[in-house]
Amino acid sequence: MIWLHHVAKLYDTGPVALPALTDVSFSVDKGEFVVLSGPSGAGKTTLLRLLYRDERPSEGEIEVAGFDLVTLRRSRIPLLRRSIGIVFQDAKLLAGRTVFENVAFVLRVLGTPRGEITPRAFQALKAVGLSARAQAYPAQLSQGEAQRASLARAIVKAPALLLADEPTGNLDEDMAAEILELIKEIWTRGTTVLLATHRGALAAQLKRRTLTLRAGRLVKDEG
Amino acid sequence: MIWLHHVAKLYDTGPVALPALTDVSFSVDKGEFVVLSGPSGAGKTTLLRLLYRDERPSEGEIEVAGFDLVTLRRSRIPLLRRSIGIVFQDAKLLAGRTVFENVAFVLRVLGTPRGEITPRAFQALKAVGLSARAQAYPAQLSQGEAQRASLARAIVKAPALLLADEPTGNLDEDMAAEILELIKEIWTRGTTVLLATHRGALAAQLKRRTLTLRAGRLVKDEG
Amino acid sequence: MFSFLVGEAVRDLRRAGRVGLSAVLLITLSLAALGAFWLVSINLERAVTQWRERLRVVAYLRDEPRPEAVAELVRKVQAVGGIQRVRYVSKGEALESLKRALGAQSSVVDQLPRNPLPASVEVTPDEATATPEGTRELVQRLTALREVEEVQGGAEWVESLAQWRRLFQLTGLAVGAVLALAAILTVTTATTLVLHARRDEMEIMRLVGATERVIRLPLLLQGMVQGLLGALIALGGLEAAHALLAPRLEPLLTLTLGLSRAAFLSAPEMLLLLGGGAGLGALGGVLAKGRSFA
Amino acid sequence: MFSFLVGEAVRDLRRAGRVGLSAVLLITLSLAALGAFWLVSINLERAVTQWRERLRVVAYLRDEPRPEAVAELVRKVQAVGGIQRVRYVSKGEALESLKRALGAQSSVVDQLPRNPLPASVEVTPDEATATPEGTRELVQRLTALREVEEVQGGAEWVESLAQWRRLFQLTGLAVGAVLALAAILTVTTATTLVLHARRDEMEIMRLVGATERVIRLPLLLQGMVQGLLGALIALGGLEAAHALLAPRLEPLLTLTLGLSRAAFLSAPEMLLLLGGGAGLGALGGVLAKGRSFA
Ligand SMILES: Nc1ncnc2c1ncn2[C@@H]1O[C@H](COP(=O)(O)OP(=O)(O)OP(=O)(O)O)[C@@H](O)[C@H]1O
Ligand SMILES: Nc1ncnc2c1ncn2[C@@H]1O[C@H](COP(=O)(O)OP(=O)(O)OP(=O)(O)O)[C@@H](O)[C@H]1O
Ligand SMILES: [Mg+2]
Ligand SMILES: [Mg+2]
Repeated sequence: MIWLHHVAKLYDTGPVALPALTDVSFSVDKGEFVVLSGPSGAGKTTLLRLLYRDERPSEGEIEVAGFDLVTLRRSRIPLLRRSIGIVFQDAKLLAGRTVFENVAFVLRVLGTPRGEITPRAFQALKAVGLSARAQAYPAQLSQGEAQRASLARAIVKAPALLLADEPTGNLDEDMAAEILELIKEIWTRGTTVLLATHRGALAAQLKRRTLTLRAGRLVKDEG
Repeated sequence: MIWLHHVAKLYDTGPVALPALTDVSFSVDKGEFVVLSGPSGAGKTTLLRLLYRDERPSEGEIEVAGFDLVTLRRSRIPLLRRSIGIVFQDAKLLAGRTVFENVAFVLRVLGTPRGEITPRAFQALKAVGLSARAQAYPAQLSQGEAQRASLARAIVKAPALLLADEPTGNLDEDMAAEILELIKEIWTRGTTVLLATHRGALAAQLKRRTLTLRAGRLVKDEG
Repeated sequence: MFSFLVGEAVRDLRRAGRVGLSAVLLITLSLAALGAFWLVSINLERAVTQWRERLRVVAYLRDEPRPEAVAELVRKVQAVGGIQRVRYVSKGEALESLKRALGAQSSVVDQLPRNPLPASVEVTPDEATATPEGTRELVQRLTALREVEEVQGGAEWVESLAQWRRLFQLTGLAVGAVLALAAILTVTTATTLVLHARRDEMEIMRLVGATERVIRLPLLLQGMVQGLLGALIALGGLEAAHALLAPRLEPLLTLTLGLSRAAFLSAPEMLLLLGGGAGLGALGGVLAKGRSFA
Repeated sequence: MFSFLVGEAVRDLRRAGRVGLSAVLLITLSLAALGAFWLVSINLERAVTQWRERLRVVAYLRDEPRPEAVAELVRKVQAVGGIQRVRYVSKGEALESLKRALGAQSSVVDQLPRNPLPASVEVTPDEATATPEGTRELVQRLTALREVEEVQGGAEWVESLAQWRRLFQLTGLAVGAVLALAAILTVTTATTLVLHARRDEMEIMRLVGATERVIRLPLLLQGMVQGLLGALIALGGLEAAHALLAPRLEPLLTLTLGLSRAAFLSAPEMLLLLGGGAGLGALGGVLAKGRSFA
């Protein structure tokens, strides 16, 4: 499902080009549940952005869901992204639309039949415990609620691959446990999951294969 | 320093007006270190927003740093905010300015003498471990780095009151511990601190007076 | 999918809000000005054509020909070339028209012992010859005729006419270019506004797998709607202005330009204006770049 | 603090980027059009003044007065009121000017047995009387004089002149209003753009304790700079156009309007245009509301 070969990423920021990732290679099989761990600034979000082709690697090769991301044409990027569900660390909700419309939007973009959209969107909101706030606008949500809305949007299309960037960062312990349960459930239904977190304890508690980044290098791959 | 008397906050969201806070009363003395704890959506951010007059209470009275927030005139709001340092849960950095400029901006707005601005801003960035990223723009920061920049901006003016909304939410354990140390240090130098967090463990670990919110009500005040 | 795109376009229009309204108004102003210029241009063209029709060169004759020789003379004059029409004016007719021209002082004519005016032929040059050079050559050719004593008129009048037309064409081109520029700038600005209000959204849309078509088409549509709306209002305003002003202006027009009525745009011309508005709006919608903001 | 505000204004200008440029260009166009209209207006006013100067009413006399009685007659005519100047035209002078007017056909005059033209006085109405009604009354008063046989001229010509001026004033008001509207819309739109690009920042600035003055003043400044820049370019363009076109136009102006040269704006008028541009820009900067976006 995911395959990286000697990937490096340098951000071009004027005089000093910072290496955000250096020589990263690993692969994730279809149906795996992998945790991406590492301290703040280690490069977790950068790695995920490479996977959904928001950034291109400075070096190396990447393949995701059958797409070769180095040679992928711009016009075909939407195709790649449609097979991936993404929970953004900062939620990234459409500000002018309600929570419900945010979730339904993904289905409309995919050309889902009209009749299916509303029930499926509500089902996803119910799964993350947000059906009561469906008509709220993003600015009216607490940070935890925004994160759950982002998760609902990611899972509503039942993607082949789920990339979750710190999906419990803004949630209290109880809510975090619930959300992790939910992600596990989605995984058991066949979705490949890559979950990034800076909380070592959380990574340990999940008892799954864990990739550990430190200053842009993959220092551990175990479990 | 802070005094609330039967405060309630209802957000006006169309047909259903949600009570985000109900009958909250407490006071914080000058020089105290108080933790505000509660699950996601409990009303922590809402309570802080009332304290820096970003929102007005639907009911009740509030006094902060000698200002009566119910009768405070619009033109005097900047005066209130200048005596408060705020770490926003979502960082809220000025997107068009570097990290350094973001921190220096506060000093310029306050009319700090030119010569003092640069050294003081760099000192604050050093305290949060961000001096190496001083010239980066907010979009070039990891979430943890953004949160630290927000903290640097809050403390650079040595405020009388520090409101910190989940200041370690996007940080790994080591970094979080460091930041909490830093906040404690600021507190020992005389700043009153109100720190909001949804992590019960963190609240317990701080061993300070803890106010606990649940569904908008103050259910505990102990320690 | 179509209803989705239209829905997004409507959302964009709403999003533009007060500024969208400004945009439509600015487009209206631009197109109204363009239309007004066009209208004036059409009427001036008509006047120019009429003037050219009225352009005369008068050849005074040495002697008044005998009535039966007039037809022969006219044929001879016609033969010099570049002539549309020839009219013979006898001595008597010449005196009559002088009398008419003198008006209050016409008593002068009655006191003349004999008719001092020569007979003449009034020559109307054809379209190709109605230029300063053409007329000058025509005058030379007419002067060369044995029957002709002196040739008058034409050249300077045509010179001045040609100068007016040149000036008019220049002004027209300048005004047209400036207004077209203004209109395009306006639509682009308005669409950039919408785009900017939408920039974060577009980024997020791309991230969740929306194609460029889904993202861009609504922009084009809202630009087109703005342009069309502007064109419609402009056309309405022009019609109203024409209906209101034309009756008041016509006496003046007759006096100065010799036009009996002020024409309005024809149906195809109106359609062209509407189509131009929509096209301009769509162009603005496509050209706008949200990226111009730091 | 001042350098800080100016720095923020410059940042705002940069932020507006390509759209700010469009805004300046649109302001330029608006002000150039306004300026051009003003220029035409100034010259038309001059022409109108000249025409009014030239407006004449001619009173034909029953008999030619003896030379020593002319002064007395002129005084008498002057006494009817509403008169600026009176000029006596003898029978001989009248024949001379007829001869000049006839041009090629002047030989007619030489063959007259005696001078059939009457002596007359040419009366120039004063400013207040140079209206259709005023002239009509003047004609009546002149006709009442014993020495006067018939009074001609004035009324219709003034009527038509007044009509032209009315039309001109109407057009001027309409064009001026429309362009002012366009200019204000443009600046407001441009500033709204800047404001929108800045909206999040303004929110954050308020949150960290910046006063409204620090937040708003740079906006006003950048609007003013845009307006001033637009006005400067417009003025430059107008000067260039005037320098280029005036020499070519002057023969035509002389022919049609009787003006020997096309005047440009005076220094105070230019300053007014610049000040107007700056003021307009500042107004746009103050009026703009970022809130109009949903
Ligand atoms: N667009 C960018 N331009 C320049 N540098 C960047 C950019 N994005 C990230 N960086 C830098 O790359 C490094 C890795 O950032 P990244 O966001 O991947 O960290 P992270 O592991 O997700 O951290 P966190 O847990 O705090 O979110 C950081 O030092 C960051 O400042
Ligand atoms: N502007 C708003 N309009 C309407 N409702 C709002 C608004 N802001 C917050 N709310 C609602 O009020 C409740 C409390 O929100 P608040 O942001 O204070 O929670 P919180 O304790 O900070 O949660 P978190 O830990 O997730 O940040 C939530 O249900 C939220 O949806
Ligand atoms: Mg990250
Ligand atoms: Mg919160």
